[in-house]
Amino acid sequence: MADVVFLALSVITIGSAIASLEFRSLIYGSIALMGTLGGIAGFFLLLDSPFVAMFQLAVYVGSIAVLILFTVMLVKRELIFKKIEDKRRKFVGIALMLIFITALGSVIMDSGIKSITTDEPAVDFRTIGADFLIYYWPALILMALILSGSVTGALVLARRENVENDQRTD
Amino acid sequence: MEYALLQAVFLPLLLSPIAYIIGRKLGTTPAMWFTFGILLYSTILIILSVLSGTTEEHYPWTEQFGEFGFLLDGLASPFAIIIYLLSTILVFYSKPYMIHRFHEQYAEENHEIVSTNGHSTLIESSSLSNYVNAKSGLYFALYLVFAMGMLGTVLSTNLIEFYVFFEVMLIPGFFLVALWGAGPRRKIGLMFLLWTHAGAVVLLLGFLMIGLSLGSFDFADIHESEIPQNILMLSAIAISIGLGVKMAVFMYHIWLPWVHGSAPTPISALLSPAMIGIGAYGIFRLIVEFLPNTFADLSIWFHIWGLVTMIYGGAMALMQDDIKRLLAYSSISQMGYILFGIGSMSVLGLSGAEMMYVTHALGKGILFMMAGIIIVKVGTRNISQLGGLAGKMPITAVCAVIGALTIMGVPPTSGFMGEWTLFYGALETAIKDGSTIRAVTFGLGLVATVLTMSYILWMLKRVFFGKLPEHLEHVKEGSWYMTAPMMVLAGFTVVLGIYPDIFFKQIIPYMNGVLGV
Amino acid sequence: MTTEVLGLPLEIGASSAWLIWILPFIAALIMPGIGKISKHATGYVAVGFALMSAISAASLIPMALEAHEIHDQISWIDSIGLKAGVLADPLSIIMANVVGWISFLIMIYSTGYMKGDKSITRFWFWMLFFIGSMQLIVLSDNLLQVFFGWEGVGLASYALISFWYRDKKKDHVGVEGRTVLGMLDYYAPTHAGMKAFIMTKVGDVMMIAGMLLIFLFAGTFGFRELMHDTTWATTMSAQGLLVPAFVLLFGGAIGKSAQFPLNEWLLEAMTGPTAVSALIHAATMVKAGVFLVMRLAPLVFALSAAGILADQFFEIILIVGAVTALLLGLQGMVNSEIKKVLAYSTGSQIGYMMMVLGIAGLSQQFVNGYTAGFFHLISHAMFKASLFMAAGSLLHVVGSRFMTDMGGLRKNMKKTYAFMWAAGLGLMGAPFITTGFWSKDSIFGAIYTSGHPWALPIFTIAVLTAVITAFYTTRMLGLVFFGSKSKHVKKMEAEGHHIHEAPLSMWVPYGILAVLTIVIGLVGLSFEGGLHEIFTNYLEESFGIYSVHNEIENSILPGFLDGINPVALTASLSAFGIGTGLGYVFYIGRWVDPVQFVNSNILFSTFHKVILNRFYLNAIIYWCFVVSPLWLSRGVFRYFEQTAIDYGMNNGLQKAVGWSAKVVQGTQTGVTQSYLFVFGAGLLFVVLILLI
Amino acid sequence: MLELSSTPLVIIAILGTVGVLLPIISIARKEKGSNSFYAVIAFSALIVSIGYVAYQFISDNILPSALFSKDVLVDDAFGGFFAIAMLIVAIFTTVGSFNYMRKKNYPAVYYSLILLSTIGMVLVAYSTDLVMLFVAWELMSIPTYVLVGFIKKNPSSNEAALKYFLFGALSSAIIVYGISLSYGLTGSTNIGEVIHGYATLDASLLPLALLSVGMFIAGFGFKMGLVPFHQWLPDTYEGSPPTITTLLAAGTKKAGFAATIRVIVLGMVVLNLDWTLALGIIAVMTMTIGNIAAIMQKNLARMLAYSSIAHAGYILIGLAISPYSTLGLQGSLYQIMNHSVMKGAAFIAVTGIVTTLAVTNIDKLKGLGRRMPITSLGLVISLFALAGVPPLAGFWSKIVLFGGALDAGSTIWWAPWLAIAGVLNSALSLAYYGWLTRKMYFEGETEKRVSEPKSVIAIMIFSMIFLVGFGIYPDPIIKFVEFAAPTLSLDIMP
Amino acid sequence: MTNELIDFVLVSIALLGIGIYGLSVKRNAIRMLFSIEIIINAANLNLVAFGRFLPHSGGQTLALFSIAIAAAEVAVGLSLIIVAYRMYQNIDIADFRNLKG
Repeated sequence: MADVVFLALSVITIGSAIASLEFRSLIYGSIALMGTLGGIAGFFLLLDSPFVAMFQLAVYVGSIAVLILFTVMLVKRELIFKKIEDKRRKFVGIALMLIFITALGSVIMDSGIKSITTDEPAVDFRTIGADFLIYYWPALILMALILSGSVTGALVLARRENVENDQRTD
Repeated sequence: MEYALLQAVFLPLLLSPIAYIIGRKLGTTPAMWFTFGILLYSTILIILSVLSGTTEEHYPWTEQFGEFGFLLDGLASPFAIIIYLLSTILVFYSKPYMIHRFHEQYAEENHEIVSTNGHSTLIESSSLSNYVNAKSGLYFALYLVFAMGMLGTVLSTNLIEFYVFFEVMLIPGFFLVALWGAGPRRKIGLMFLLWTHAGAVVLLLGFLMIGLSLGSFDFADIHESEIPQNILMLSAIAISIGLGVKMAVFMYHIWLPWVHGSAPTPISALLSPAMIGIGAYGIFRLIVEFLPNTFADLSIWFHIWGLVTMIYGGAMALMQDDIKRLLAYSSISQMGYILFGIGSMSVLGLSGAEMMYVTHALGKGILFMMAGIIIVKVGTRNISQLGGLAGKMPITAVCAVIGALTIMGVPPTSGFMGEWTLFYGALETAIKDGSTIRAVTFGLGLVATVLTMSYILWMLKRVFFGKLPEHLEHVKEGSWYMTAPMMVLAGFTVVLGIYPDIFFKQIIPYMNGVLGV
Repeated sequence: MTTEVLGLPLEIGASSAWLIWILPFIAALIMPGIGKISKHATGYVAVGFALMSAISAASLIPMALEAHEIHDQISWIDSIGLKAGVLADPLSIIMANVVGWISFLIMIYSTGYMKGDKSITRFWFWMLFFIGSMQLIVLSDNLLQVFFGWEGVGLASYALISFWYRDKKKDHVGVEGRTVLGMLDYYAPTHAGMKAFIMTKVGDVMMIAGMLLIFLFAGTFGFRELMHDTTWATTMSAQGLLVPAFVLLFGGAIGKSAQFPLNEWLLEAMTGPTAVSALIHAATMVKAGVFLVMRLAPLVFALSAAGILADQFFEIILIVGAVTALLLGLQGMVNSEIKKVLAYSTGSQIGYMMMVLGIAGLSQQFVNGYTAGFFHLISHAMFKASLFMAAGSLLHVVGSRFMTDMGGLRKNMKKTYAFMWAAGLGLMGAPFITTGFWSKDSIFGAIYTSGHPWALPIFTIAVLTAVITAFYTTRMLGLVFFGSKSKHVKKMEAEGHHIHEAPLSMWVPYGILAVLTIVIGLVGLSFEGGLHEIFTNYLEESFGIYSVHNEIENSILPGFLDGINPVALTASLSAFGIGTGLGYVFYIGRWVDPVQFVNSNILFSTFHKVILNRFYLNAIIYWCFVVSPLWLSRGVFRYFEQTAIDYGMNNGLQKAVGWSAKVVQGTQTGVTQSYLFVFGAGLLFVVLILLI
Repeated sequence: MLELSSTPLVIIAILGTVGVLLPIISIARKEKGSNSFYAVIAFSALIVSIGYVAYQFISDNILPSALFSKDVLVDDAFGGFFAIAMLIVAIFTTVGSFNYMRKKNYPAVYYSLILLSTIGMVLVAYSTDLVMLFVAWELMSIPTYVLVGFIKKNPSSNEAALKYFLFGALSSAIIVYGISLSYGLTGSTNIGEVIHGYATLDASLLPLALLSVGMFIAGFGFKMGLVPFHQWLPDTYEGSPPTITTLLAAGTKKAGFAATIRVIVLGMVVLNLDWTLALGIIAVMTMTIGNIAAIMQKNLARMLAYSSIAHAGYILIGLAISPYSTLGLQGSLYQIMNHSVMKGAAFIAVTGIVTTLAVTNIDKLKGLGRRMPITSLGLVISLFALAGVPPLAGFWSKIVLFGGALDAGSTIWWAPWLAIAGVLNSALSLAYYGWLTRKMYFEGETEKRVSEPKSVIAIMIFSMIFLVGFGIYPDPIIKFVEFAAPTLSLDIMP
Repeated sequence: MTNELIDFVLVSIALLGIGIYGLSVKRNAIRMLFSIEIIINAANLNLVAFGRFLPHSGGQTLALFSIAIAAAEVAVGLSLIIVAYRMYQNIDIADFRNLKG
């Protein structure tokens, strides 16, 4: 039963991942990416991790993908629709991808995790909160620093300098 | 005397900035006297220490790599004395030669200005003298560091310390060649740096193998029996190759003709006799003394390698037209003699090899100074453009002949004393071992002396004898600054040739001890 | 009789023995200083010191007559246990006198000959240095010290051969433009000096090898110590090294005495001033080899007597001497340069000495050959020095080294003419009145009576050489003094140069020697007897070699000719007669034109060509030991050193590194995609090497 | 439990506060161009931090190294060692920016980002938990993406930043992947527990464990510039502002090593030891390719970038042999410390050159020895130290490294080859250092002196004293390294 | 749980492969950003899957951190792209190749 869900999710996720890269239009690509991210969120739900799934939806689908979408819209039209590709590079890339997947896949298939299943109940998401506060609290502080740093950094970078200068001279 | 060796090694290093400042502010002559004073003081310290017997000093250094020590024993003292003696004497020689070189370079650089700006600039005498002062300050500072590096290597009592000094002498050498060499000096300086550094790192590998397997890098802790057999041979080979590059023995000699040909002559006169022989010192100390059993296995190869180097260097010297390159190849050949003597593995052979270092230092020092005088006074270094100079520069010619005799090993110069003991050692081992190879190498070695004689005499003939080319009509004798050092060395080689016990009484007891006779 | 000199206990006699060789060195050392003060004074100082040295030598003569010996040692290289010392035994005392007095005379001659030369100080320096070194060879008590003198004379010889280092045309030897087998037969002084030095060095190298071998077993270089305890010889002989060691030592003598096959340097040595040729290349230095053999031969003979056979040593000496005597004598017959003729003759005569020393060791009667050799050495030193100096006067006067440029000079230079005849007769061995006759005769006698199986062939060679000697001496005298004046002389006279006698300081020395040749020749037999007695005693006392008195009883000749072998006498007389007669026919009487005579027959002309080209020996030596090695080194230099090593290891390495740098840089395309691709592939690679 | 006075937390507190406050202050002050004001603040924050670390060391509050912790952080000597190295680099960068950032926009943000990144670097070394390590890693990385692209007008700065960013993002994803695998296999993110888990790992899961090691090597290797994960590095180092290059080359790269030592070496020893050979191969490739590529470079920064790739190779030798010889890790740490100073000084010299002459092309640096004597002297000394020429500090770390490799030769056959490769490479490296020296000192004799930035001079003098002083008397630093280097053995257990 | 761990891991590997493919082939900066997001998500999926099967809370925690950090990264990355776009009017990364060699 769940297998059907799983398969569907897999198809959606992987398919839209490929689509996001291969659609000619960047906008459709971004929407396909949302599909992938959503698919992952679905997997999270499937894995009894609703908290992460919600977070995924909120942060990824809600903000990151939207951010990307806006950026896409900022750039020129032809850049959005033009797709220049090097054929040779593409084939080599595909070959690399296939080798990669086959190699790692066979490693994993050969290893002992093939038979791992679990019947235990899922982790209560409240333990996550406890973890955060008791064990990971320095990481949280750092997380805050990361966010503040990236926000200021991104702001500084994205700011239009000449415009600002114009304002200053006014 | 306490701290005598420490002073002798580090005073030149510590005072080298002062030499620079003196040169810059007061000019060449005060800098020269200052340098001379330091080196003279250090030389006297060394000689006093030698006279008072084996001297040893130890200072704490690192825990992991052992202590920082100095040891002046029967092996080190001839090397130490010769190194500082040459350095001291060559200070005088440096002055006129380097001033000549600075003037040349100043002219070159000003020529560059002319060519780039398109209009001529007058050479102002004040700017020229400033230029010369600044340069000579730098020169003497580097010179002091160079001398100190050589001495430190010879006195060190720790593998790492040895290596450090081994490299320390390289750096000022590089600068001296690259700054004031002749020809493509920058390229040659780099070549010098790279080749000798490459050799040095191989040496370092050998050191590390020994030191790590023993757990100590101090000379005092090196006992052959405690080193695993497989490491022993490998490290001995690595050390031999590393030192072989320094000695410029056959196949590792590529850098030497270039560097000695190009370096400013006082530096050539230090490089060639004093510095490359330190490779021989290393073999004595590290292989002969510390790894005697390995040495016994390797000695025949040293012997053959030395022989090949002797003959090869001599044959190549025959083909040279550049007088300094000729002398450089001759140095290669002479290093072959030393290696040959080391390979003989007998007391007198080893003593003779060390004596060869002393005598080569004196003889080659004189010959390089001769070349320098010719460069300064004649302005060319091509033998084909020289000739008949004996009448124009008699003192130079006489000293050059004495130097040549020293190299050829003709009595009453010290060369003979080195050579016969060396060949005696070769013969002794050949007969005692009943070894045909050694007998043959002994014979060929003697043939090589004839070769040595041929190229040296031919060089003398082409430089000092024969018809005087017209453009040399107005050549003058070199100044006293240049000839006096030559005469000192010439006197030394004759005294040593007649009474070699001065060094033999240091060397032979040591070698007896090493070979356990 | 000991006294303190510089704190060293010294016998009185010993001090003069030391002084003999030290004085010339002192003079040499002060010579540059004196030269700075006054060039003129140098000559007097040099001659004075030479005289003092000679007098010191003379003061030892009584000791020699008493067969006394002085052996005095001081410490030298303590760490090896070597001592320096003098050994004044009869052999060395007589030799020192010969050297001392002849060199004194030649020094006097030089004051005239070298007058006005700019580098006179240098000349005196090297002459004195030479005398000192020579006396050092003579008086040293050990081989190492001998080697010092040995190389010292070599050095002086080198310096004096190339004395006129400016290589002016007139100082060359040989005929300009003439080639033998493609090698130029025309030598500049500097070239000749080098040739001499290097060629003798070959001998020296052998000598040092021999010395070292002996030192290895005996632990000493001293002559007396070697004799004192002969266990070393037993060991060496057992290992088969005794004869090689001595032969190697003899190698030194071959080089220094210009014996076959190292004879070729002596001819070119004539580029030096004639005084030098007289002193070094006729009277003294080339005799050093003979002297060395004379030092060693008794030792070897004594060893042989003690059962340690070393006959091969003497056989080699014998053969080398015989070959040299004949070979160089033949060449002397055809050369046109007067000094070269004399040089050939010198080599040939030294061959005689070697020959007889060799035969001495092979015969029972060692002392006969020994005395004969030494006697010939003395007499040769006198007449050859005289001849050389006279030749120097001729050169001085005529200004050419070719005899064909002289001719008919007997009227212009009467004294020289007379003295040259006297000395020349000595060389030819004119019967009964010259030393040369007696010494050569004793050589013949010694060879003939040796009883060795090779005695007869060697005797034949000796006689043949005597014929040749007489012939070329007559030829020389005839060409120089007889016949009509040459074009060159005529031209000189036409230009107003008066051909006149040499100055006093020059003719007196060679006059003295020429007269001595005759005077001693007149009492030759008793002189020889005296020498014989001295050496008999000497050999008995020092080496325990007792002579066998059996020869005189067998003599069929009356009293005053005691000790003369009739066969030898006959041979000697006829050799003189034939040689001189032939010479007279061709060159004095000029009844037959020698050129026509040679060209008349293909055999003669071929033979003439061969000996004129020095049996091609010189050319072959040059091809083998100069041209080929140079060619080889050039090849190695060009195709190995410059190409493989220099270019290969410097530029080649540089290029290789540069090329690989280009390759590596080529991968750095700047395209992020490929970087990322490499990253991915790298990840895969790392994982795979981890897993495998 | 982690005490509040433990070093990492104090550093977070000091630098974090200052780092966050700086932009706020700048908004509050509403003025531009007062670069030195922010620089001084940042500088003093860094000095206080380094002082605190030193104080902790002196007062023996720091645990000996190689301890695992139940917490995410541990206040051990290993971390302290790296903290000192990183803080020195940060100080270099800050001081070097005094002149460089003059008349450039947003100095407050610039220094704030430097401080944040510094926290990240330091915390990477202190982490004992993979999550913590990852977060610190990101804190170190993200500000540097911005800093590399900080010169917005400069196309190369932007290009460098983009390349760096793409690589950085990819590698952090790879790291997360690696963490996920090791977490999945052991059920914990705490390094100690991971090791414990690995030690008792079922044999069938071993490939996955090695897969995670591979992912870590790739992820951290990106930062360290290991071949084949190095390609971004020369481009970024060349394009970014030279001060930031200092931070990257001398700082973040070392943080990569800290992470590697913590995670791969410390953590994975219990696994099959095959990974050491992989590291060895990578080490040889890295130093060879780095050196060879450096030889023909025309641009100083780029040459130094390649040289720093090569140095990553040398350091990796120590990691590769760490299980076999105690000298291995000591050598690596020693080299890390020296390299921080040497490379830091070299890039600050580049900063000085760029600030005054605005060129980095080597051909245009002829006669630099005359134009900027102190800068070039400092540069040359650090170059020779990089080449491992005695008696400079770089020599000692190299001999410890190569000695360690030889020492390990008794247990593992390929270790001596690492030493040989290293030795040959350092000889090769002297070729381009020497060539640069030649350009600076032996050509262009006619150049005139220009005034050098004071801040650069200060750093040059400091580094010269450091390199020569510890070259002549290396004992203190060797002792420090011995103290800080964790001892590895096959039976270490949390 | 009906699904096996291996299924999730395989999906994750596939996504990782696709991401690497995208990074090494696509020239558009934004698409490269997509690829990175895909890889991060693959890693997150892996984490959560492992966390579920252990079962343990750490996987989810790290996934949360990872998501947050990805957001920060994307912000920085996008701003860099915008800067590039302003400068070149182009976001084709393959054209940004001034730094090379």
